[in-house]
Amino acid sequence: MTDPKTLSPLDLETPDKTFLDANELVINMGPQHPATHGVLRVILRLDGEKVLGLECVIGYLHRGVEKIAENRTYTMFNPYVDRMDYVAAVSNGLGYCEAVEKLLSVEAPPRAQYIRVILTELNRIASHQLWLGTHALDIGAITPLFYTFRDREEILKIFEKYCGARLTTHAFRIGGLQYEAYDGFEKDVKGFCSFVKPKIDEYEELLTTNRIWLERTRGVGVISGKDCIALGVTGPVLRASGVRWDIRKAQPYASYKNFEFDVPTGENGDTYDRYIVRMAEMRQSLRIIEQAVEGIPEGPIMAKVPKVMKPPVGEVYHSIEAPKGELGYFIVSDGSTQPYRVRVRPPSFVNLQALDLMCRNQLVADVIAVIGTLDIVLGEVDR
Amino acid sequence: MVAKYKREYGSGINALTYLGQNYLEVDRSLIPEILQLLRDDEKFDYCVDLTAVHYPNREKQFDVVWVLYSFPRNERIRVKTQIADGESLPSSVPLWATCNWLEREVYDMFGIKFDGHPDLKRILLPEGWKGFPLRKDYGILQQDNEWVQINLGIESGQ
Amino acid sequence: MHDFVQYVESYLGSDKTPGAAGNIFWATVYVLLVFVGLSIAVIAMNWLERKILAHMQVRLGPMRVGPHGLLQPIADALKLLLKEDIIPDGADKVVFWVAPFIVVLAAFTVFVVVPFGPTHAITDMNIGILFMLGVSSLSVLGIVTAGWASNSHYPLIGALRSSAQMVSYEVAMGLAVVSAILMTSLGSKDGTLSMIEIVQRQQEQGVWFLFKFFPLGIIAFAIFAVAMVAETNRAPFDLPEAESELTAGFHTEYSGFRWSLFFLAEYSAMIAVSSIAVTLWLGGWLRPFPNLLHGATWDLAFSFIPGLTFLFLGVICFYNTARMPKHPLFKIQTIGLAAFGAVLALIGVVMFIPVVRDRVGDIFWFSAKVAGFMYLYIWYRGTFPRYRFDQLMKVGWKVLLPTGLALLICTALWAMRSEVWAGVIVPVWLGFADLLRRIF
Amino acid sequence: MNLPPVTGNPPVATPYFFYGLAAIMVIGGILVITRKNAVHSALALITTLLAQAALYLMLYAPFVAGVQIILYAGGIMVLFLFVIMLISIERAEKERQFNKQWLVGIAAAGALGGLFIAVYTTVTRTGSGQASTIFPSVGRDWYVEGQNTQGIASLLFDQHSGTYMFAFEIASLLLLVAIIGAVVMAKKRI
Repeated sequence: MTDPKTLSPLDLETPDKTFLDANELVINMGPQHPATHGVLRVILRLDGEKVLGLECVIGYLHRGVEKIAENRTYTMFNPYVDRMDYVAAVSNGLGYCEAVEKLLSVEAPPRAQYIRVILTELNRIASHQLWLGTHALDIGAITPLFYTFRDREEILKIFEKYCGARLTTHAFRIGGLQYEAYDGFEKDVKGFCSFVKPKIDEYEELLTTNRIWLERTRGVGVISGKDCIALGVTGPVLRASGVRWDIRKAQPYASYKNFEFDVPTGENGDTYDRYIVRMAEMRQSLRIIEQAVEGIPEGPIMAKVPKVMKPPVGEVYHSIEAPKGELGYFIVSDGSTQPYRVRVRPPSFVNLQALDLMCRNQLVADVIAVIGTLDIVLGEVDR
Repeated sequence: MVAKYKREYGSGINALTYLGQNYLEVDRSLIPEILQLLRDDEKFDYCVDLTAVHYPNREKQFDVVWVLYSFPRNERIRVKTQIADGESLPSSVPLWATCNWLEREVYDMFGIKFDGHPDLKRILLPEGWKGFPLRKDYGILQQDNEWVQINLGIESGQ
Repeated sequence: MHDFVQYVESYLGSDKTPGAAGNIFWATVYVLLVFVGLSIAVIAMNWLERKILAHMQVRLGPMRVGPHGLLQPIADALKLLLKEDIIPDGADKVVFWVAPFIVVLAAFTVFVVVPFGPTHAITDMNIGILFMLGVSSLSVLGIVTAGWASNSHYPLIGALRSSAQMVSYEVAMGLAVVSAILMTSLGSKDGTLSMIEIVQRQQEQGVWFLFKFFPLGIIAFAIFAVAMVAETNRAPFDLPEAESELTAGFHTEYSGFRWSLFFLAEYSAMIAVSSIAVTLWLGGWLRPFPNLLHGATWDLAFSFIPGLTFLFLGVICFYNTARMPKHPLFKIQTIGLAAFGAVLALIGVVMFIPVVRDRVGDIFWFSAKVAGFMYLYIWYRGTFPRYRFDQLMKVGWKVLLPTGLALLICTALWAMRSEVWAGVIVPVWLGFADLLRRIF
Repeated sequence: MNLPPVTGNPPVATPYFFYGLAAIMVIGGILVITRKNAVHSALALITTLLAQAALYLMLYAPFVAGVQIILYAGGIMVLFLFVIMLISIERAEKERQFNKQWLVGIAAAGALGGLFIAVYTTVTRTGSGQASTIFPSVGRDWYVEGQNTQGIASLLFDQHSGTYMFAFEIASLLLLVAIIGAVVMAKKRI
C-alpha cells in the first residue's frame, strides 16, 4: 500500500501516439460518462488495463454556494444547502440549521428534534438505496437499481406528504420545524419500516452471496483505516476500514443520544465491506426510526428565534454524520443578518480525494467500482 | 496543554473558547510548529477542514482556519492564523494528506499560496480563470468574461 | 401448374435437405424462410427481452406502442432506419462501413447448416459443426475492425476486449464440442460432424448427449453454456459493451442503421450458439421423453403440443383483451390485441392439420429448446453483475479450459474402454464437485 | 421445371464459380500488397482466404475448408489485425512501399508460377503405362464420396494407412516450441 502522502502528481503531459510504443496511455473518463455519477472527469494513466494513477478534475457543477451564502440572510440560505447533496437534502438542512442554532445559542425543542431524526434517517436510507442501485448498475447488475428505486419512492412519498417536496425538501427551519407532522405520519413511518425490512433482505439476496459480485468487490479499492484518517475520509468508507467512528455516537447532536443503535464496521476496507456496512447502516437507521417514532414527545416544534436573525459576532463549526460522511458547517457571523462566511465541509469532496490511492494498481473496471463505492454526489463535490 | 504551549511560545498563541468550541489563535510564524505538535503530541490525527475568511479592511486580510479532530480524545479544535494578502503559508500536506485538495480549494477561492504543496493549482474553477471568488471584493455577479468568451464561445455566462 | 404441384409433392416426399438434394429452388426458398424467420425471432426476442427483464425488475416495460408494447420493436426498427447515419470524422470510412456487414454476414451464414428438422435445414454439411464454429468466429473480425475504424479509445478497447474474449472462449467451447462429437462415434458407426447426423445419432443411441456418460455430458454442456454466453458478449460477460466502463464498447460510434445491424447480429448469434447447444446436447428437433413415453399414441399426443401452445398463447391474448381498460382510448389497442390473439389461435389451429402437424413438430421442438436458452440469456442479464476482464480470462483459461481438456480425455476413455473408465471415475467426480464449488 | 435430382453432381462445382472465386482471390491478393493501410491489407487477405476456403468446398474438401476458415480467417487473421491495429498507421502510410528489389521480386514470382505450371502439366508414366500427373490418385474416392473428413482422419491417425501421423505430430511440436519461444521473447519478466 502506498503512503498517501507520497502519491506524486501524475505526469499527464507525455503524449500517447501509439499503444505499443508507449506502453502507457492516458485516457479521459468523463465528464460525460455514465459511471461517473454526474460530471466528474477522471484522467487515468494506464498500463494496459492497470491504473498507474489518476487525477480527478472537478468543478463542472460549481455554483458558488459559499459565495451565495454571504449574500443571503441566514433564513434565505437554508434552501440552498439542499442543492448540494441533493440525494440527502434533509441531512444538509439538518447540519445547517443546527449550526445556525448553535450560533444563535438556541436549541430546537425535543419534538422537533425527534421529527428531524426520523426524516434524516429516512433520508439516509434513501441515500443508501440510491447508492446501492447505481453502484450495482456500475458493476453490471441492473436489477437492484429498480428494486431500490421502487422502495426509495416510499420515502419520497413520506417527504412529499410532510413538506410538499420530494428531493430538495427544505424540511427544517432554523430553530425547529415549520410544519407539524401530518396526521398519520407515525403510521406511515411505521408502515415504511415494516415494508422496507424484507426489501433490504431482498437486495442482499441478489448481491451479498452472488459470486460475481464477491469477485468484483472483494479486495477492490482497499484502503486502510490509517490512510482513511490521513486523507480525512469519513462515513461508511472509514467505518468499513475498521474505524468505529460515527459523529452520532462520538459527539451526539439532535437527540441521537436518546437512541440505541450500533455502528457497523468492516474489517478489510474493500468495496465489499463498504457494501456490507451500508446495508447494515440501513437496518440501524430503521432501528433509530422505530425508536424515534415510538417516543415522539409532545410539545412545540419551534424554539423562540427572532424574526430577523442577527447572531452575535463569532464563529462556529458544527458537523453531523451525513450519509456520506462528516458534513460540517463553519459559519462566521459579523452580527448582521447575513452570514459573513459559510464554509461547507463536504464529505464527498474529501472522500473523492482517496480515489487516486484506492485505484492505484487496480484495473480500469475497478475504477468504476471504486467511484461507485465512494458514494459521491457531484453537487456536493463542486458546490 | 494550552498552558504548556503558552509558556513555550509566549504571546504568539492565544487559546479561546466560544460556544463551547475551542480554538487557538496562532501567530503566522508559529503555525508549522504548532500544527506539527498538535498532530504528533496531542494526537489531532484528523484534519477535518481547512478554510479561510477574508477581512478586506484589516491589515492582515485573511484568517486561515484549520479544523482538527482527535480520534483518541474525541475532541475538536480550531487553529486560526492571520496572514496578509500575498503572504504564503507552509503546506500541511506532509502532516495530513487530506490538506491537498483543501489547500487547493483555499488557493482557488482566496489566492492564498501554500509553500511545498505538491500540485497547487485551481480545483473548482478552470485553469486560467482570473480572480478569487470568495474574496469580499469579488462581486457575486462577477465573472472572468475573457475566459468565458474564449473557452465557452458565448458573450457572457450570466 | 401441374409440373409445379408435382415438384412440390416430390419435395414433400423427399427425405433430404434441399442442399443435399442439390435443389437450388428449394434451397432458395429455405434461405428466405430462415432469413425471415430469424428476423421475426430477433424482433420477438427484442420485445420479450424488454418485457421479461421489465417484469423481473418490477416494472412494465414497453406498454405504449401497440397493445402491451407489441409494436415497440417495429417502432424501434423504423426509428433506427430513419436516424441520421453518423460516420465520425477521423474514422476509416470503408472499414467503418464494411464492419457491421461482416458481423451480420457471419451471424446469418451459420444458419445454413442449422437443422430445424431431419429435412428442415438449408443444407447438411459433412462438416456442419465445424462450419458453424468457424463462420461464427468470423464475427470477431467485424467487431475488431468496427472498433478500430471508429478511431476512438473506447471502441478500440471494447474491440480488443471482445476479440480476446471470443478467441479465448472459443478454445473451451471447441473442447466441449469435440467431447460431444466423440459421443457420436459409438457403436459400429463412424463419428460425424454433420449437424443432422449428430441429432440422428442421439435418436439412435436413445439418449440426449446431455445425459450420456453421466456426468460427462452435463459437464461438457455446462462448459459450452458458459462459453456461449461469453462468445456472444452477453451479461455477465458483456465487457466489450460494458456501459459503465466503455459507454457502448465497439459500437459506441455507430448509429442508426449500422447500429441496428450490430443489434441484429448479436441476437442472431445468440440464436446460433443456442442452436449448436440444442443440437449437440439437447437432441435437436427430437421431442422430450422419447424413451419414457414412447409409442404411436404418445407420438400423436406430442404432435398436438405445437398447436396447443399457439392456442394457449392466443387464449392469453384474449384473456388480456378482456382485461384491457374499457376506456375509448384503448379501443384500437384492444382490437389489436384481439386480432393478434386470433392470429396466434389460427396458427395453432392450422398446426392441428395432419400434414402440417407432421412437418412442424420438429421445428417446434427445436425452436422451443432454443427459446429456453434465450430465456436464460435474459435471466442472466437480470441477475448477474459483470465480470472484470481479468476474472473473465481466469474463468476461461484456468477453469473452463482445463476442465474441458480433462473432460475430453475422460470421454475418449469412456468411449473406448469402459473398464479403464472405472479407475478414472472417482477423480472425475472430484473434479466435478470442484467445478460446482467454483461456479456456485 | 425439372424434378429435383436425387443424385449426380451438385451444381456448385461449375467453372463459373471457380472463375468468380479465382478473380476474388487474385484481386484480394493484389490489394494485399498494394494497400498502404495495413488493416485494409489484412481485410483483403481475409477475403482471399475465404475465397480459398470456398475453392476447397468446390473440391469436395469441406474439412479443409472448415479448418481454413477457423484457423486462418478466424484465428490467425484476428491476431494479425490485433497487432496491426496497435501500431501506428500514420507512420506506416508515410513509408515508401516498394523497394528497389521489385525486379528480382517479379522474376521470383514468375519462376514460381512457371514451376507450378510445369508440375501441374508434367505427365509421368507409371509401370502399367497409364498416364497421370504427379498428384496421387490415392484417396480421391474420399473426395468424391464427400467423406473427406474421415479420409483425412484415417490418413493421419489410422493404424495401417496413417502415414502422416509422425509428420503431423512433429509439426505440432514445432508450433509448441514457437509459442514458448514467442512467450519468452515477448514477456518482460516471467
